[in-house]
Amino acid sequence: MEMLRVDNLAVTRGGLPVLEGLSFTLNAGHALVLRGPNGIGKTTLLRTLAGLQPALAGTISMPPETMAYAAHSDGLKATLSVAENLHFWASVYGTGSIDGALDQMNLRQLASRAAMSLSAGQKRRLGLARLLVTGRPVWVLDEPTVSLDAASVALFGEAVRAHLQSGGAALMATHIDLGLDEASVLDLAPFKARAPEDGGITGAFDEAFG
Amino acid sequence: MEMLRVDNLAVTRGGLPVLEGLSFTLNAGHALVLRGPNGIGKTTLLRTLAGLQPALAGTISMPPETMAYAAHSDGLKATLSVAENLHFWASVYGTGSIDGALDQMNLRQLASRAAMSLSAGQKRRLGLARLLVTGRPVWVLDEPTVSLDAASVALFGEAVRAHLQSGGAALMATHIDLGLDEASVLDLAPFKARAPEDGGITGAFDEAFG
Amino acid sequence: MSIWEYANPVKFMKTSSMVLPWVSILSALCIVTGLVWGFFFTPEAANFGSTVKVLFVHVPSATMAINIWVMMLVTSLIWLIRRHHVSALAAKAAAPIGAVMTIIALVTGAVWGQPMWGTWWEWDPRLTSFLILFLFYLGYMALWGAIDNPDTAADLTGVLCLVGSVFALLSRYAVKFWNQGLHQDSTIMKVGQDDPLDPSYYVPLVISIVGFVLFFVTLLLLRTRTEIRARRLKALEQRERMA
Amino acid sequence: MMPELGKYTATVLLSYAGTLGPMIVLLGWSLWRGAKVKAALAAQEERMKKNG
Amino acid sequence: MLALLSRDLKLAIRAGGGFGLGLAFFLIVVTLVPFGVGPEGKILARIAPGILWLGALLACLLSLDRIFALDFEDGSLDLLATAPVPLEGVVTIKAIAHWITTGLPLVVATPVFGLLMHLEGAAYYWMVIALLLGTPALSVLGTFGAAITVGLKRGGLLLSLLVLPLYVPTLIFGAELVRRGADGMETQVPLLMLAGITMATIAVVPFASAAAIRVNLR
Amino acid sequence: MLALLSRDLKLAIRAGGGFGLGLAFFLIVVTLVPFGVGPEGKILARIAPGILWLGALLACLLSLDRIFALDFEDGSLDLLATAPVPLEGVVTIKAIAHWITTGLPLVVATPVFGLLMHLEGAAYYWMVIALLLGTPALSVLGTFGAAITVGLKRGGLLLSLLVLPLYVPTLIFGAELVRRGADGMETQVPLLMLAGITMATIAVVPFASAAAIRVNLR
Ligand code: HEM
Ligand SMILES: Nc1ncnc2c1ncn2[C@@H]1O[C@H](COP(=O)(O)OP(=O)(O)OP(=O)(O)O)[C@@H](O)[C@H]1O
Ligand SMILES: Nc1ncnc2c1ncn2[C@@H]1O[C@H](COP(=O)(O)OP(=O)(O)OP(=O)(O)O)[C@@H](O)[C@H]1O
Ligand SMILES: [Mg+2]
Ligand SMILES: [Mg+2]
Repeated sequence: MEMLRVDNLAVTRGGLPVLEGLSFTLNAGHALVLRGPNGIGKTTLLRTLAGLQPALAGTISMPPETMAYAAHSDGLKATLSVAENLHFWASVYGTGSIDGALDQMNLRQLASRAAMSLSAGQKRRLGLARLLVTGRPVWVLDEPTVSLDAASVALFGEAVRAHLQSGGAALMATHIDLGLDEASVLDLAPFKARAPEDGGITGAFDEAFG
Repeated sequence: MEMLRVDNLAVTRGGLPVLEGLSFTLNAGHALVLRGPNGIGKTTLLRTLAGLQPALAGTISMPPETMAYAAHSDGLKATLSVAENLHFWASVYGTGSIDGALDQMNLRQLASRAAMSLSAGQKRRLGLARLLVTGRPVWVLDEPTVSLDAASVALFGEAVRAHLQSGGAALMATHIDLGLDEASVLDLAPFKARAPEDGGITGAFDEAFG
Repeated sequence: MSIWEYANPVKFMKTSSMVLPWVSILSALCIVTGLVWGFFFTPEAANFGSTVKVLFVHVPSATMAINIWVMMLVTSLIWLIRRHHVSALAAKAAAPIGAVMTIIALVTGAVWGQPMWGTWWEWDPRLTSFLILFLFYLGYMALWGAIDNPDTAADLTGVLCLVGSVFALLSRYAVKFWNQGLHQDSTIMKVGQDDPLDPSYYVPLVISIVGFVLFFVTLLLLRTRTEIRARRLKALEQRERMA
Repeated sequence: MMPELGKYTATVLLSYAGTLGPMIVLLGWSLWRGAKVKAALAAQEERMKKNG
Repeated sequence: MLALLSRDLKLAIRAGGGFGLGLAFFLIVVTLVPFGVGPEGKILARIAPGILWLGALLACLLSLDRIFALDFEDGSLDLLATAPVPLEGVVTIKAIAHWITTGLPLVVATPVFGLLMHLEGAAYYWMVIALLLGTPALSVLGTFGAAITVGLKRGGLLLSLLVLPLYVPTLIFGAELVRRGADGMETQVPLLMLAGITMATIAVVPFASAAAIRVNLR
Repeated sequence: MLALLSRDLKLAIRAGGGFGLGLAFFLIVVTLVPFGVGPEGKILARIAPGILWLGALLACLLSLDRIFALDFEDGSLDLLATAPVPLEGVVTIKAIAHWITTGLPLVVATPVFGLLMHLEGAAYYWMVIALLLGTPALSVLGTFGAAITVGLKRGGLLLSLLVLPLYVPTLIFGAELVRRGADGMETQVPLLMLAGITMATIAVVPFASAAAIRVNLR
């Protein structure tokens, strides 16, 4: 069953179009990996899907309250402990316990550590654990595996697979291969926005210049 | 010729030992890649080598003013342009022009962009370009390829190779493979600090307890 | 055709370029007439002596200072509601003019106050609330300067202008209350209002007020055109970089 | 033909100077910036036409 | 919502005496004033209400810039904006947390500071009431300023430039209330105005703040 | 070194009117005071020097916390510490940059603000001298405070807490200098003290600041 449908979407960054004519659908139990060189617009696209910025054109249809977004930065509070950080998000999303998350991301023995005292990879793992406590079916992830070691990447792959099996879906931008066979890959290069002269979509101000 | 020698080094983080009994040497024209799971102590080790924190035990011998350090965060000024950011570091290190760096990291067409308006990977590339303008022979890099796309990683590999050929040396912590055949790998796992009772080195505080 | 067509930059550029020369000439005429008349050909007033001549620069500037903020409020609203870029840019262009008018009113007032009240500055309600208006101008311009994404800046300054206006009004009443509360002897500024001015002052005053208004319009058109061009330039540069 | 301003000469002159001065500065600044931006835009459009 | 409140309070405390700091700053300002204006009791008593109010304003101001800045920098603001809580709610909570950590302590501690400033009799009582009624508005308006300047580096000064003018009415009526109360004049008008302004602010401003944040996150 | 200075100034300006802001804030404080203490010229004139000094202190204070915080957050402090420039030098440069962006404008603009506060005759001249001699000390001490609190989240208030007490001597002698100057009493003692304090501070404090930063970076 369909979780997210995007129709001929155009996204802007800093006032001018970055990607255009983008259409895809994401079904339950499936994962879609966004590929593309640095600066093509992955983050921008994901932020738009997350509703953080308005789309320039096209439609995004997704049932309300289904999406959990994880950005480049994990939104951890340095002075709170790992457990406290997770508890906070758990109660924001109104889901109960954090034990499952702690175990899946193997953060048990770090649970009482202040987030500030975690290493880069440990932080990242905590950031991913956050996803698990949201209990949302659609995951939108921006480079989730940054600075994870091989073991942790595998761990993450497991988590995603489990999520998909339980009827969830995932949309993620990465540069590395996660070894997810359920995942289909979408290369963004072809959707790079063209200049208006070559029939590309026009950004806010060009429009005004009509 | 020898650029950096480390003898039976022990490093601490947050007051307790993280790595111990670490010894290695780094020769001109060679690269040493530090491997190890998240949290083993790569960042801590590199910070110690960079002189940002004192070593708990052991010696670090390296000619003065030979080392350039690049951390998890690139130290870019959001409101300064790419060129301005580089110029600043160039003049701090008293090296002249930034053109070489711009070209090697292929930042030419971004030169006049404010760093704030770069994508994650573009930022990272700028951070690496900084190394080139330091003109230092020994590079100490902490996860240099984070959030770089394949092309940029290759680009970086090139830069390192060129640096080595020109008689430099590089010490870096990464989780991914750079395809550098000059590089020898050092796995840190064996050097994980043991608890004092099993003969591990004692942290500042235990010591005080004699 | 609806008035909103002028909100299209191209249309605006066309129209403004046609209007601009005439407005500028007119404003020059009015200002010169008004001020020359006021300066050279007005009799001394009983209670003001020759300082009455200050009236012709002080009142217009003060009036403009207040009304320009009102105009900014309107244009900001238009932007926030109908998202016409020109409107936002007009507000941006107007702010410095308003600030300068405020400064002029402050300076002339202070200079005038020296002989009249024996002090450069008095914490009189009107003066004080005027000073506060100046603060709002400063904040507004500072905010425009601090944000580099134009649309973001337009939105935020718009919101600030809204909230600011409300509090500017509030402050005006607060200040009145505050200073009556300290029964401080009322200033001569009442003169202006209660007894209708003698025509020999009235006519040149009106002329120079009109002159100031036209001067504002001239600058506004000029600066808005500049802002539009600057915005266009920014967009082009960005696209070039992207390509 | 300077009018007789009596003991208030300074006051009146100052106030007029304090008015015209800022106005002229503002006008000059606006014109200058207008010219600058116009030129820059022209150059930019020129370049982009050339580059295609 | 409550989770957010408790988190913010926890953070404020962990970050080194959330409650203490505002007070301490207030104390310092109050103690500095005599150095500045000279120690005569008469003058001090005369300007006491004003100075206390100024102290409150500034103590408030100094803690403002971090209301959203931290959450913005570490990305939690993005996540909160995508979380199932209305941004207006978040903003209000933030304001409440800020008031609890800065406004409330001031109100409680005023009598003590009053002593230092030779505040006399009735003035005490009115000072407390005035601050109690006024400080919430300060926090809410502060949140608005913080929302507008979030993401701007070096927001501190700009923030105060935007916010302080908004504080003027509160300050005037607040100080006036105390002065009149002290002189035994009728206090109804300033009292009502003060309360009114606070109410209106609390009711309306959060929407503006939320809008500002949305814009800033784009 | 010069590169660092020019970079900091550039940043200050880019971040939205580096120079203007301090002034604007100063202006606001000066405007708010009468609302607090009432508009009578006599009283205002009496407390003017003190208030102006307080204003300067606070304008300084509000811009302090970002002196190192930004460089720390984006990692450039780490890099500067490993760069071939003495940390003491970096600290001094930072202080200079801060003074240029906040202290200097205040000194220049004081006469105008003096008007608002009904400052009379000789006081002007002394006010300017006092600020000119005093403000550098404020910036240097501020840098020290910033160095100690760098890395602490929500440093704003804590910072002011640490720094304000250090400002007391400057404030006392500064205000005293102006008061005496205005009353035509002999001004040598406060003048010398003020100058002395500033000199000593500039000479010694940077080393402390540098040490503090080294510790904070560990
Ligand atoms: C810094 C000092 C002063 C400031 C900021 C100031 C400000 C103002 C303002 C805001 C207005 C109202 C304009 C309007 O509502 O359209 C005004 C009008 C006026 N002012 Fe002043 N003023 C100052 C000093 C003086 C002095 C010293 C005098 C004469 C002794 C004076 C005489 C007048 C008169 C006659 C009017 C026009 C009457 C009216 O519009 O109500 N002003 N001034
Ligand atoms: N604030 C901004 N103003 C203007 N352009 C911007 C801004 N932020 C990003 N950009 C540009 O928008 C484009 C898309 O950026 P985005 O971060 O989405 O790329 P990305 O695909 O996420 O790259 P990466 O893989 O490095 O994260 C890039 O070319 C970037 O330079
Ligand atoms: N401030 C701190 N206090 C106490 N322990 C800390 C602190 N910072 C880090 N640690 C711990 O020190 C160990 C080493 O951290 P470090 O950042 O060096 O690991 P790393 O090898 O860089 O990991 P990664 O590959 O994820 O970057 C980790 O176990 C981490 O939890
Ligand atoms: Mg990205
Ligand atoms: Mg690390």
